[in-house]
Amino acid sequence: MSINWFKYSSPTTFYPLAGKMIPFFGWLTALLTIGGLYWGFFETPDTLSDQKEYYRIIYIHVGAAWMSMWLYIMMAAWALAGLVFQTRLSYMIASAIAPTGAIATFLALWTGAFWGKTSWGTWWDWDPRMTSELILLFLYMGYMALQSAIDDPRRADRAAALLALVGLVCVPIIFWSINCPNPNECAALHQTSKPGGGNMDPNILIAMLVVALAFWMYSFVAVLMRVRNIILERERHTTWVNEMLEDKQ
Amino acid sequence: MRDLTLAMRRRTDVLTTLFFFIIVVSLFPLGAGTEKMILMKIAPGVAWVAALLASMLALERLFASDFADGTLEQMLLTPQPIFILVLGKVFAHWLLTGLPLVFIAPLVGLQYYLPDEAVSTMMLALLIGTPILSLVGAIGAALTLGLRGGGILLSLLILPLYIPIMVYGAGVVSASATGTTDLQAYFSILSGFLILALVLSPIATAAALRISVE
Amino acid sequence: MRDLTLAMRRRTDVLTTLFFFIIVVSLFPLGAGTEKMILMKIAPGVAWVAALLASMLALERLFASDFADGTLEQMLLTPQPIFILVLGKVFAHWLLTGLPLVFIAPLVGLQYYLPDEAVSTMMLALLIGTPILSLVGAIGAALTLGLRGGGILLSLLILPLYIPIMVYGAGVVSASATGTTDLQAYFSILSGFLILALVLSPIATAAALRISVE
Amino acid sequence: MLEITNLTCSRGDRQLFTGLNFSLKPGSLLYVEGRNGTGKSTLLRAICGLFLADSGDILWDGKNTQSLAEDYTKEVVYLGHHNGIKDDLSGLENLRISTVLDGDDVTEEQIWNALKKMGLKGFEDLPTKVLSQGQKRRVALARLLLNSSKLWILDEPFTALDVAAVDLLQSVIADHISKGGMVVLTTHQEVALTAGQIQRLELGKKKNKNV
Amino acid sequence: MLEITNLTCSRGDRQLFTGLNFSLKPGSLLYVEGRNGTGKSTLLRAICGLFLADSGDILWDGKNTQSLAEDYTKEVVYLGHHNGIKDDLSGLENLRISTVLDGDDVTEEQIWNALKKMGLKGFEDLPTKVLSQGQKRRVALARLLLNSSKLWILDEPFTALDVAAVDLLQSVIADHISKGGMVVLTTHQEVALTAGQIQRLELGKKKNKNV
Amino acid sequence: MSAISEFFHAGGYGFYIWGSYGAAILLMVGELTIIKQQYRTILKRLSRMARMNAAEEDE
Ligand code: HEM
Ligand SMILES: Nc1ncnc2c1ncn2[C@@H]1O[C@H](COP(=O)(O)OP(=O)(O)OP(=O)(O)O)[C@@H](O)[C@H]1O
Ligand SMILES: Nc1ncnc2c1ncn2[C@@H]1O[C@H](COP(=O)(O)OP(=O)(O)OP(=O)(O)O)[C@@H](O)[C@H]1O
Ligand SMILES: [Mg+2]
Ligand SMILES: [Mg+2]
Repeated sequence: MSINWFKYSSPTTFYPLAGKMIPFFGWLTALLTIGGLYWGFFETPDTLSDQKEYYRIIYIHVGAAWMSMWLYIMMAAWALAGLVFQTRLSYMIASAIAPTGAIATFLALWTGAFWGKTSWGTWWDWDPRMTSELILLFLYMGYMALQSAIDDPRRADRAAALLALVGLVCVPIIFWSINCPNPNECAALHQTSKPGGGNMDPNILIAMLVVALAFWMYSFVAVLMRVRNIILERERHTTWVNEMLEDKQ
Repeated sequence: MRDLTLAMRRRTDVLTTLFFFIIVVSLFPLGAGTEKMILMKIAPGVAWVAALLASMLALERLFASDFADGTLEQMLLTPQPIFILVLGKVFAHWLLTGLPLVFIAPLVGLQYYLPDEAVSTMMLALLIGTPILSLVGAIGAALTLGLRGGGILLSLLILPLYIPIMVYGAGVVSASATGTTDLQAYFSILSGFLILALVLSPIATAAALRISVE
Repeated sequence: MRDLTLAMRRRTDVLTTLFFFIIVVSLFPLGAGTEKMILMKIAPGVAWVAALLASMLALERLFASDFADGTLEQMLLTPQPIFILVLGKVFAHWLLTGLPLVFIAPLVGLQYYLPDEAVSTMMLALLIGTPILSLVGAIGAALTLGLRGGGILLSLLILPLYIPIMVYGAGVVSASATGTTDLQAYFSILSGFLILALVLSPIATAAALRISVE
Repeated sequence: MLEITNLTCSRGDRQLFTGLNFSLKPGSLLYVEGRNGTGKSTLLRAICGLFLADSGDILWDGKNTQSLAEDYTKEVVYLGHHNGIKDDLSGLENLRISTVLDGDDVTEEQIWNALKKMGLKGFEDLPTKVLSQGQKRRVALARLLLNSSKLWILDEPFTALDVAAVDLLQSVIADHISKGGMVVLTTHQEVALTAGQIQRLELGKKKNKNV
Repeated sequence: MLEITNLTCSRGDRQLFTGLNFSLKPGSLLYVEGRNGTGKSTLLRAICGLFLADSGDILWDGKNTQSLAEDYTKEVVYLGHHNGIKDDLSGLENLRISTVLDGDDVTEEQIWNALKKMGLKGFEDLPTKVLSQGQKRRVALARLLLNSSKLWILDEPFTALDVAAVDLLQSVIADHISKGGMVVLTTHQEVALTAGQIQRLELGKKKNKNV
Repeated sequence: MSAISEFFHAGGYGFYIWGSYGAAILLMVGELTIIKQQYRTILKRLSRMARMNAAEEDE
């Protein structure tokens, strides 16, 4: 197990492996999306609690929101791996995750805004959850901006990785602080505003989970594809890249 | 130590920070109108935003000049543990940008019609909160060292991390202005942050410096 | 010209400025509470304070790096009139710090519940006002070149000069938000400032540079 | 022709030199000597107008350089302790900008050639901040190859250069002088200057008490 | 004793050197030669731990310098292209701070003497930004006189110095070596080094294709 | 109203629903296309570099 692991921590072996995995995750994404959306649009009631059809935004909204947070955690984890084990591949994966994470975050904000307009009649409000999502977007942007501001790839990787870790420590604090601006009333605040509550139609729940899974698979596809690009870019002077190119021709 | 020497050498710097606050704080009523009720509501926010900005403005130069003239390299090569030197720098930064704000708080209270207890709460909150700003900011300053557009990049990295401090710092002032008496919880959270920052930030900053100096 | 080269080289800089605005603008509601009525009132002030700060943050570096690496001396020794070079630098500064704010204004409007006409007024006011900030700021940047604590000293020199621009800039937005229709007067005053600054600032800045470089 | 009459410069409390007189004709080189801190750099900066002397005149073809303003700076290249190049830009871009500012009409190819001649082939389009100390200096010196100004003012141009580059620069200077140019130079290194007419000016000699 | 085994460093796309091996015994000097941009400064920075090599080990008395951390930096003085002095502080203050940071117990008088020896008498308490280029370098070099570290790493220490100061510095280096110290040095200037055992290392010789 | 247009009308909320789904599809498909595009340009550049090296060796 451990031997395999380290074998695949080298870009040389990971590159073809990623190439093989991409189609697999691609098909999974397509199947899950079609299945989930079919279920969500045709096997579910037209209303959720007191909401009309617009609740169907839920499928992408929740998926995107979950992915935005999960991807950040993954990004920080790979950054940590890079700093600890000094493996180039880890840094590459971390920096490949960031744009996808930022897109998911943006999507959560965007769909949230559309939903908010229908449900609350406003595009934007300083609701804790929305604010923390916005901050998450800033953290992604900071990571990408720092990385692109440094020319030397080695320094860029390590500096951005450190930032991701600092962010990881701070993210829970940020979220918690915004969700609970008044520490004396935290408990009260926690119970409210769980949108939908527990009385969701099971069909909706199923569709939502399936689409969220599709999002996850999509992230694999996008991240793996980007990692391959980064590997090629960074390793362009190595012999294996050149040999691979010759094979292709 | 070295930074104290430098800091003391230019005692005018502290004065400049003071004026910076006074100006920023006085700007708002000019831009936002002078209704008493509104001013009272935005006072904590304004004071904290001013604290954030003053901290950030000075952060850029925290390591930059040391980096440019080669003293940073020398510091990394002394037998002192780097995090001690970092702590020294951060302390100097706080003396210049955080502490003056604590003293200026009563003036803000006056301009924005805050009640007296709120003013003293604000001073205490600033006293606990501003060192956190300096500590957290040092990480960002070390990371963006020597980069073009570093100042604004720094703000991008640091401001999201400043938010919790501001939320609680402003929160406790609002709470005290509206007469809530139980401010204990706020202060324990702020102190918790301070301890966390005090432990983690020097390590992270030292690591970032090593990366940046290469 | 040279600065455009530099500026364009890092197109991300513009992005960073954009995000800086978004962050600053989003900070206020967190610190000052989120009541719609209050937010609406302070919106013009917040936008203008953000403009001032972005302008100031970047001013420090307007000539500093040229000074440090000796390119400023070289510029003074070219056969070009210095005020042309100064204008080039100021224009680059505005492209990076002023123009993005104009584009971001609608977002501010959204976050602070401003009516549509107020948003377009704000955009126009920023379009006229931000170049003045860059022009006036350049004088201060040239004067404080190479001084320790220059950043904060700079703010001290420049902010008082910024105040009139902010007062009129924020004033016109408030006026338009409250439905006053005669905004002409505001705009002519702002344009007057702009022309004055355009004529005088490059000359003053050039003189200040000569003094500082010695 | 450059003429200095009665030039007096002081910095801080110290008077560096008083009543300095010399003139420099086309095709000659002035070698300013002196120990550290005797005012060589100050003199050079005063000549090109970056430093305002206490008294005395600096004349170019008989006219005061201060009133000539841009007509004089057009004729001068100055290279100081700083390289005067932008860290973030490549050598190519740096030279392109400086030639444009100098008002010289230089083609892209000439710039590439100048960099090649300075031994920077392959480094032309790297940001200069990643170059070594000597390579940065070479970028700064490449300006001399592209410039049509008559008067070169070089403050320790040989620092950080390796032996090959020192030789090269010497030949460039000799070439400029043989074409009727003028050079004012300081250096602490032993350098064999064999060009045209060489004048020497030693600063800080008599006034040991001041130094 | 300093031992370098199999050191490989690369910057950007280029591999500067691979598999470098040497060792330096007490009382000897290593003179690193090479043209501009061959990696001398990079090697020196790698030795003192400011630059992370791609692979290879740097051993001090048989122990890895990275794990020694402060125990190793205590033994090292590094002087790079930058002087590492604060512009705003006087030479006196600069030295006071650096000796405190280095953990050396130095009296005020010793600092004054060191500055005097470096020819800075009368300039001790001026902010270093008003000093001339060579005087600044002298302030930086005064650190060597006050330091008890064994290994000196000097990157072109002779730049900007006048002839007298170059001689002085040479004797200081010779003195350090004769007392059992070690010196790693680069310079492009012709300098007569007569001290102890001198080793030479030339970078960028075989790998011309990379340079 | 046909079943299809009714479906897209979504009880009057079509704009919001399809605005969200549209953004999602746009962003995700766009992301993949951009990555693909980058991949192609990198490959092109690499093969050009390989050719240049080969040419140099021939000389
Ligand atoms: C800009 C950010 C966001 C906006 C505008 C937004 C808006 C909304 C709205 C309007 C609803 C429907 C509430 C209702 O039932 O009336 C909703 C539901 C939901 N949101 Fe968000 N949201 C945002 C961010 C997030 C984040 C960060 C999460 C994190 C997981 C999230 C998770 C959910 C979930 C799980 C539901 C509904 C689940 C249920 O009904 O059981 N949202 N959101
Ligand atoms: N701003 C200043 N204020 C006071 N004294 C100054 C200032 N700038 C320079 N000096 C003094 O002027 C003297 C001459 O400096 P200058 O740089 O001209 O010397 P230099 O001959 O070029 O020396 P070097 O060979 O070291 O380059 C120095 O002794 C320095 O102390
Ligand atoms: N950050 C970087 N990215 C890419 N290349 C770099 C970087 N830093 C340095 N280099 C390259 O490394 C090489 C070695 O630089 P180094 O400063 O070690 O040379 P040096 O031998 O000290 O030269 P000099 O005699 O000019 O001081 C140079 O060719 C330079 O272009
Ligand atoms: Mg000099
Ligand atoms: Mg070097």
